[in-house]
Amino acid sequence: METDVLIVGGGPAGLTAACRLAEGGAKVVLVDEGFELGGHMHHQSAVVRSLPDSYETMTGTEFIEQLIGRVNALEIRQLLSHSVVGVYQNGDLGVTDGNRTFPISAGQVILATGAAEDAALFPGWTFPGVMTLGAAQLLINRERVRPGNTALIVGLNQFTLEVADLFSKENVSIAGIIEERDRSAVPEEWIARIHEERIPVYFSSRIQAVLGNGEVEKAIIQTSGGEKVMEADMICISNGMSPITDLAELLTCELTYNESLGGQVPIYNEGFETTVPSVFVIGNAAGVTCAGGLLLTAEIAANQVLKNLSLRTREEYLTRNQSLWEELRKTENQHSGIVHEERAGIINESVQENAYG
Amino acid sequence: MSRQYDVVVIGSGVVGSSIAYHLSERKTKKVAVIDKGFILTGTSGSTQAWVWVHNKTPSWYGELSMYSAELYPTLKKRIGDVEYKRTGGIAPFFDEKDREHALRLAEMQEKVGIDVKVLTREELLEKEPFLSEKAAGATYSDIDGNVNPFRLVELYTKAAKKNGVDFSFYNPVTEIRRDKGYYQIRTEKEGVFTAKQIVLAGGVWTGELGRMLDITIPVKQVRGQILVTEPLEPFIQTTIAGVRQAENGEVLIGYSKEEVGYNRQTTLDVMQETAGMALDYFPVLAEANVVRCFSGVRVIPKDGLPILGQIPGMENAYVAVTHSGVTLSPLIGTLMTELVMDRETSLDLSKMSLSRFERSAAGELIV
Amino acid sequence: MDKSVIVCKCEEVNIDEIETALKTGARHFDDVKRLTRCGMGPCQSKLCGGLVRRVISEYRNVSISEVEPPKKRMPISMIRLKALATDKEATKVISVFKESVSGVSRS
Amino acid sequence: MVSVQPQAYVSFSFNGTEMRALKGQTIAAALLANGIRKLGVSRKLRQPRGIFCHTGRCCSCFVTVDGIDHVLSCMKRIEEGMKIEPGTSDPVVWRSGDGD
Repeated sequence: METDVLIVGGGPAGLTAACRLAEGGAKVVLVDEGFELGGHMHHQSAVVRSLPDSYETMTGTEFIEQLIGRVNALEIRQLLSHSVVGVYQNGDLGVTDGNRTFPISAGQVILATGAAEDAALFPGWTFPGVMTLGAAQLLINRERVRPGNTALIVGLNQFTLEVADLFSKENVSIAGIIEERDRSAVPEEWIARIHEERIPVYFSSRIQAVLGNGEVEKAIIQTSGGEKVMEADMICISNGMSPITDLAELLTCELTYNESLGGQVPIYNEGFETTVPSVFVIGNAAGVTCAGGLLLTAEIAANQVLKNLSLRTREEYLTRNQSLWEELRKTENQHSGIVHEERAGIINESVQENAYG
Repeated sequence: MSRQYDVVVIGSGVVGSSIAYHLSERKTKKVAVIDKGFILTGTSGSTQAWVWVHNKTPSWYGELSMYSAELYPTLKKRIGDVEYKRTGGIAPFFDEKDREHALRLAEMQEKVGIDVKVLTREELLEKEPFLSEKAAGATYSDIDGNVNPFRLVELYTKAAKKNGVDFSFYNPVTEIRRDKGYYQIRTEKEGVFTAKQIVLAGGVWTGELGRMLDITIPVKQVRGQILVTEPLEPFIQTTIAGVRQAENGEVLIGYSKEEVGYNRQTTLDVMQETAGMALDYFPVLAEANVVRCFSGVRVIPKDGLPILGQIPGMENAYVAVTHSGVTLSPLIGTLMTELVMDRETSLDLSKMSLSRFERSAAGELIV
Repeated sequence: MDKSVIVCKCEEVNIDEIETALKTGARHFDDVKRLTRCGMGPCQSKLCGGLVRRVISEYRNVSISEVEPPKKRMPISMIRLKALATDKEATKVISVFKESVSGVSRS
Repeated sequence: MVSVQPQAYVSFSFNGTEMRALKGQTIAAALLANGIRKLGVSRKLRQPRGIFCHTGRCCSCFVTVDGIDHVLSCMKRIEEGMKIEPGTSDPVVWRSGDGD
């Protein structure tokens, strides 16, 4: 199979890039290993807080449905339930549908592989009933199954607040939130919101043991005030996310470690092109960010890909690049944990020359 | 400040660590091993790990491999369980016309004492019921088997450490000089090591070590890619050339050769070919999941045969570099220890001398 | 933390086993992997990569960025042999038998 | 059960017991909806395993589907008539393996 652009990952970033590129006249193939498009955001029943100003207020699900509508209206080849297996010697990507493996030859490749939720270590974390908070959210919103009756959540952050709302709506009670950090390290605003919901939060605490007959029934937690036994049939881990970089690594893109971007992350230039020419990385795969950040990184990369394909002039490209970065800076400073300088920090100068020279 | 040793072995792969272990068993010399990485970061950590004898040619090479394989059963008592299994080894052929070649091989190996049987299809399928019926026959020998290379190198190293050998990891050698009868080995991280005797056992990087001493050690790098399946119920009984089942049920598949220098990337091209080969051999593997693919860069001396012995014209400097390091490691450790300690060996090493390449360049015929 | 806590879920390697490997001089994820099998199972370190690196960094008292992450390998996710196999003629994969035969005719 | 609009149901079996699930659900979710959380056992210690990430990455939710082992139950939709068995099919051989 041959195409101008191959996009790996059909989440918000991949879909946004696909739309822009197809609208700009590029031939696009979009691969996703799931059986539907949309990525994690598809199951976000909460309002998306960080959309750029041009968007109206809507939930993640609504947003994604709209985006999928746009993709479906365009001539974009969608390969769902297809996974990228690896890379051929000539640089083509190998894709499988589970029955056969075939190459896709693309002039430009965009990695929109997203981020994965981090696990957390505690005795018993491997037992049934312990899952990521994202899995619990997905089970409720997409699969229409209640993952448990009473949850303990490990980790207090923005995502915890979002899913706590969902749990209360769906009658999943929350026995408590266990946070390793000291109270002073957690924003007051989050604590206030959790108090409103009357959910107990245990700071400076950790899970000491998970009890049950081969699945979660109780947990012993170690709090500053001593041990406490809690009844819960589900323990949800909300421990942050890390960019998914498997394919970037196989493509020999150089990576660096950056705590605020979520860990290992490919090095890229101001068009989100990696150290491997014509391979781009966008969305959470380029550093875990807010929803607005996902879309804007995609817009920036699409802008450069269109220029690379001679579908956009250098002048158009430059003007647009500048305004998009301005918007990204604004959005991320306001909504994501990313100090914007961190992105600039991983932008590789040699890559810049490569791209602009 | 310089560190003083009687012997410094450069390289902690299966060959270097075996030499260090065997030297340390004498408990008379102070030995150090220096490695640019850690144990198993190189070829020894990325091998199919057959202990393979029966179709090694020329015959003297097969014979050497046989002697080494004979040392494996006692290794367990000396260094611990390296998970050596003498399973018998099978090299199948798919064309009946190849039987004639197989018979010639068997005849040739018999002369040096290697018992090779040529199996009919029925005999083959009796030994390996899941093998494809397309196989026409195979060569087979009881002597072949396999080992766990991770345990092997780990346990050589552990035993050597116990006997007082010092290991310096993540410490590339940058320069080797000879000064007043001693070797000065400059390293990147830990300064200079001084030794009376040195052994170059850098595997695939031995050529580079040779250059530090102004000698040519003609080795090439040949990449092999291997697929590994998820653990499966044991269904392969023997060690089959190209496909073997490890102790934990994983099946290791592959026999590819590419000369791409030190590049250890794997490629989907070769993975697909290898998967095809696996199904040709064992159609029952169709639904087995492939979990990973790894590649190793084999070191292959220019003529394919081991380079073992003293470096010509360079007193107290030795080289041990060979393909099939796993098979040959117990024997190489033994012979090199004899050479370094006693200056004579129980087997004649002259065929394996580095000097053969000079002679060959000068037009002398070597066999 | 309790040293018996499993870090690699697939191969069930615990903190103690990882630290034992580190005692021998292992520094990076792949060093530990070759000695303990952590990260060698079906998920290929997708889940435990970060966890193991953290255990290593704490033991060695260095920042996580100094602990090399596991080398990523193909296939990115598990694949059935039949789906991976190709009809393409094998060019790089050779038969050991054929190789030994060429040795016979050489000598 | 979470409130849903009426949808089509599919029938399947788990360990020989007939069960019903919403059409479109993953195998993992279909089992969870029927109260099944232990999807299989781990390879070495034979400890129970269940849904962890539900994104196809963690490999803790293996089941056997119509005789095929090691299917990621979070990445495949339940279908009418599927015969699901728990993921307990790993061989009981356990030693450290080989190869990088």
